[in-house]
Amino acid sequence: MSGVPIGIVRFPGTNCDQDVFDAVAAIDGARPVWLWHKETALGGVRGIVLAGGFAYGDYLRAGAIARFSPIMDRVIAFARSGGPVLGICNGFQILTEAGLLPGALMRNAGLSFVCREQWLRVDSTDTPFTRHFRPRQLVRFPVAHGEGNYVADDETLDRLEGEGRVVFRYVDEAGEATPLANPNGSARNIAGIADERGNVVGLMPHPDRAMSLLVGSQDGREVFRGLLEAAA
Amino acid sequence: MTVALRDTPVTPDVVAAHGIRADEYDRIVELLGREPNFTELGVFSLMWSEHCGYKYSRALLSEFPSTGPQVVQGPGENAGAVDVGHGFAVVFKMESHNHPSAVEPYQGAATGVGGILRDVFTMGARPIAMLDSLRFGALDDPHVRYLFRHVVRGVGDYGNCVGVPTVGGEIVFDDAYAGNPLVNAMCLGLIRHEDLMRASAAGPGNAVYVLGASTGRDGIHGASKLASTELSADTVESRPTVQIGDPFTEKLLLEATLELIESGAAVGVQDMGAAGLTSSSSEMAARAGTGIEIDVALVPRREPGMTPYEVLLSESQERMLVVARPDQEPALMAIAEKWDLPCTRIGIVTDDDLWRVLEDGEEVCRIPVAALVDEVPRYVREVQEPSYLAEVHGSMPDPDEIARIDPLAALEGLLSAPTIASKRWVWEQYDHHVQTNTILGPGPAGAALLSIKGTPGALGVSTDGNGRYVYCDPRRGGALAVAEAARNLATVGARPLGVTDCLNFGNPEKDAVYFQFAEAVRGIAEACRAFDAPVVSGNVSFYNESPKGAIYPTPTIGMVGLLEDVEARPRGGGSPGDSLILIGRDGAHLGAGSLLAEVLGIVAGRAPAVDLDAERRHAEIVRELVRGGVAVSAQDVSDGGLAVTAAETCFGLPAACGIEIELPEAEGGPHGAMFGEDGARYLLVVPAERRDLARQRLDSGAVPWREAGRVTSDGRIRFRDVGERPREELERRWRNAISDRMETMEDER
Amino acid sequence: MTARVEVFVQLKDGMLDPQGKTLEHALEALGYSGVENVRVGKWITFAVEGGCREEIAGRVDEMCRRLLANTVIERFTYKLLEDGE
Amino acid sequence: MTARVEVFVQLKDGMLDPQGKTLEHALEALGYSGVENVRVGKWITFAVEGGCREEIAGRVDEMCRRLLANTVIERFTYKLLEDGE
Ligand SMILES: Nc1ncnc2c1ncn2[C@@H]1O[C@H](COP(=O)(O)OP(=O)(O)O)[C@@H](O)[C@H]1O
Ligand SMILES: [Mg+2]
Repeated sequence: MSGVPIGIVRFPGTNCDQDVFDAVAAIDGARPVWLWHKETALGGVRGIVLAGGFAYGDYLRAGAIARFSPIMDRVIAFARSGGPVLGICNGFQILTEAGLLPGALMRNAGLSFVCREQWLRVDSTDTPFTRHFRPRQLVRFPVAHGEGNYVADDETLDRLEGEGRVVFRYVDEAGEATPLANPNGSARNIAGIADERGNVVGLMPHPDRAMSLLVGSQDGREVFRGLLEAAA
Repeated sequence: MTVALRDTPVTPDVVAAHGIRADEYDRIVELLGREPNFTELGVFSLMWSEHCGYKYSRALLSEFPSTGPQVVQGPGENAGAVDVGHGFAVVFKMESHNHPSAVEPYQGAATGVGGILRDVFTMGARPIAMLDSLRFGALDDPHVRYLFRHVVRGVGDYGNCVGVPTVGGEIVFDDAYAGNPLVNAMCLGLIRHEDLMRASAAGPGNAVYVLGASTGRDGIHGASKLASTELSADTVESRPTVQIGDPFTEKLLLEATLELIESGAAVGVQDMGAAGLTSSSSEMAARAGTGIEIDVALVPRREPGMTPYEVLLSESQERMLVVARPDQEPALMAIAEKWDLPCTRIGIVTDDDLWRVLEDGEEVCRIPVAALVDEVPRYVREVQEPSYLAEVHGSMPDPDEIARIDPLAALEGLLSAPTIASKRWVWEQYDHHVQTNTILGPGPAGAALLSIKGTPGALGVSTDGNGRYVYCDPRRGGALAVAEAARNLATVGARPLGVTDCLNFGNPEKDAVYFQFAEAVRGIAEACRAFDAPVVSGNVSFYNESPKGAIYPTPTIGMVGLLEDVEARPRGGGSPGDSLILIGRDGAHLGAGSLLAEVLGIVAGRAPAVDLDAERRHAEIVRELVRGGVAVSAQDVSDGGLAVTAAETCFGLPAACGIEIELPEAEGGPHGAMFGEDGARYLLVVPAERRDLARQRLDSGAVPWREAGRVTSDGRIRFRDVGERPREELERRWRNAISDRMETMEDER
Repeated sequence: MTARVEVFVQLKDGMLDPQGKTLEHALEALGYSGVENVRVGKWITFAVEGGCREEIAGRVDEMCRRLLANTVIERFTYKLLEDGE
Repeated sequence: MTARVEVFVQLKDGMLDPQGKTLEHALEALGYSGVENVRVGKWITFAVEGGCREEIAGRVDEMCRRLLANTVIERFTYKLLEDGE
């Protein structure tokens, strides 16, 4: 099989691995490759996705244990060298635990798991994953998580906003970031953020579940198309 | 204490305390050719219990149709399977976890989900969906809210963590379940035909392994009726009967099991459910016609000092029994290690037809496999129709009393009754998208619709059952549960393929309960035949009683159907000017229905009559209209009749839309037409431009129908000549009925 | 008086503690050997006002039984500290 | 030596604790007035073997920083008890 190899990390308990695999496979020119958490080499992949799910059952804290899997040292080095890394849901939690993204994801403010269709506003198109969107475009990705309440101190939040690193925000149908549109209590309705260079992005909603009109939205395709281009 | 337990003499008191009748004991002695020891007695009491042995139900269950060209695996294995074309089969089963959930709702529900998942992936199928069918007392009771909140959380947390979407289900709140909630979970898995694995311990000389979690003292009372007095007080005290679920380990077990089946690293796999090691090992041997020998000392334990009795009877979760040839062992061990799961050799398959248990090489049990599995006593009882039925049938309220009910106030009441109201508060806590197959999840339709990746088709699936109907009319009620499931499938364009069931009843030793059971089974069997939907798996849960009495007899039906081409799915939507077409006759039947129960607070009359021929024909035409895109959506008419169905249809339309419904003239008022729950009926949304097409098709189909109304643009729900309400207001009641109660009222354990 | 209360809740002995078990493996994988019998429980702290020490203790005990611990599967202990202690 | 370790993890002061808030309301609804500032944290216990007290303390401290607490949002304390203490 040819195509640009995109690595999908499988931790014990990851459960959106196949969804991400299918999403990557759906993009012409991309080739999904499994990366088992016990591996210590990346096997030449050009981009990496940390998929959603419940690595180690989310026991203790979401992402806390997975962050120490052997492969994570390589992922961290890859990210620091500028390689594109996308963390979706549990993957976002792992990226914050690993210190690749600032802040933390706490238990949802409503204390319940929440699964719903969600409108998002693309607040930064300066990342490889969002460059195909228009600034402030509304997209629909489902959310499904119990610990997605993004927190950081005010200084960090101000910096993220000032540097244009808030990538996605939870909004209503009209594009307004209202409290009602916020599914989990995240600070400033933040749904996804980028690191300083923009090559590492984490978000709670699932672009991998928005790949076909059969399931209600195909807005997620652009995210994976961007990933492929950055990896190529 | 250990020794004392094992050497406890088997006296008549001890036998009785194990729930074994004197004649049954005599039969055991005959089968063994000697008296059983204490451990063996415990094993018999489990295997011959209703839970494992189906001693009261088996004979009746044989009335279910269970064959058909589509059946790939009928009853008898961990789950049934039907063909869905293109080389794939869908494996499915439903199971109850009622009593554990009453004691500890979170863990009870969670481990219920865990158990049914294992039943499916044991067959080699990857679980692709869950549904949950729940019954609770009235939500105004703080303890009921506690149970409800934690059951929902338990179902959600377990399925969410394992990564299987919960795509549908049902919930009823009724005082009949106050002391005994029902928690039934259904799981579906997908498999290629050639990968189907059967749970048999074939090949004498092959080794037997435990894969997964270690064994503790969990749930030792679970499957049997052990009376605690016969065990010393401190053993009972220190013995936790609550099982704790570990969905993370389940996920590892799922992946490891599928991998070892796919790679051919095992001969047979069986999950350890009720009665743990005992039933899994004896059933695997029985299916293969072999014997089996196990040394309990080799079973990894979580706790020190466990007796053979405890190891054999433990219901610790997340464990599998695996049989493998010597040449498969390295591959098996490699897979276990990859997934960080312990895998331990504990015994061997033999050719002597004996179930032998050793402890450190010393024999503890020696029982012919057949005695445990095939010789379970079977009881068929002759019972009379219980007298309460005539009483219920004769106590319909006066027509005047019904005529005095304000129909729109009644509609408001029905829409805000938790049983009828939106279940969003529940299913938002369930991941219903993971695996990206969910075309229609919970909410929009009566059935879920899931794509079958690798084929052009989609699966429709629904769970249904109305205990009040069964209570008032056991036979009709049983048939109606099947009919409603088939209707729900028809609304998404799917044709029934097969059925699983969970039969929740009271104590079958009581005449009335046995009568209800036997009649409901007959009703189900008749309806399944009519729909060509064989029963391929199921579960019986008896003894659902509390000090307040027995629950409503509540069979729940899980039905799976096929939509061959996913492009023919209903697209939803609708706009002003569209027609609302009622298929079936106008309603009149209020007996045993929601208007009486929710508005007047009474249970009276007969359940609606069942016309299976009409059900079949109407379902067929609805499927055709949906698949052809003539109707953009369809709702079956069930709880609360046409009025509730119309309102729910309206809530599915774009925000500004309203509806107008015309009702036939009727003497006693519009109540029958609005709230009647007569069967074989649907309300379809047909775009204006396809109205003539629909008319042509319906007229040639010899099906009663009428244009019952239309979609409007004024945002109101109007019943011509009766009255109207703003849609917004009714929708708010319907949407918030459950969440308001759960968010503003406190629970109490 | 006003007391600071600390409540400790843990699964009963013999009950499987999946979090504890998983954490134990994780600690070992991180190179911390010799760690055993990890249990993950809850630590609930609050301030409570009114009544004497015995009264407060009685109330806290009841609160634990009714709400803070699930006594079907969990056991609890608690500690009272007088303010300023 | 062998030590019994108790680790206490709580959200930092100033971080909103929704679980604590919910418990506080529930306690009040159950009739327990005067309860304030409820915080829900974790209580992790285990046994650990090897080295002297200082070594063990150092190791536990490191375990907390690396894994048991997320110091972006949580603070921790711990206690060592020598076996038999
Ligand atoms: N316990 C539950 N879990 C998941 N979904 C549920 C549950 N209860 C109800 N639902 C969903 O809510 C919707 C409405 O349910 P219900 O009123 O029972 O449907 P119907 O009357 O058409 O059978 C359905 O899509 C159903 O699957
Ligand atoms: Mg309904």
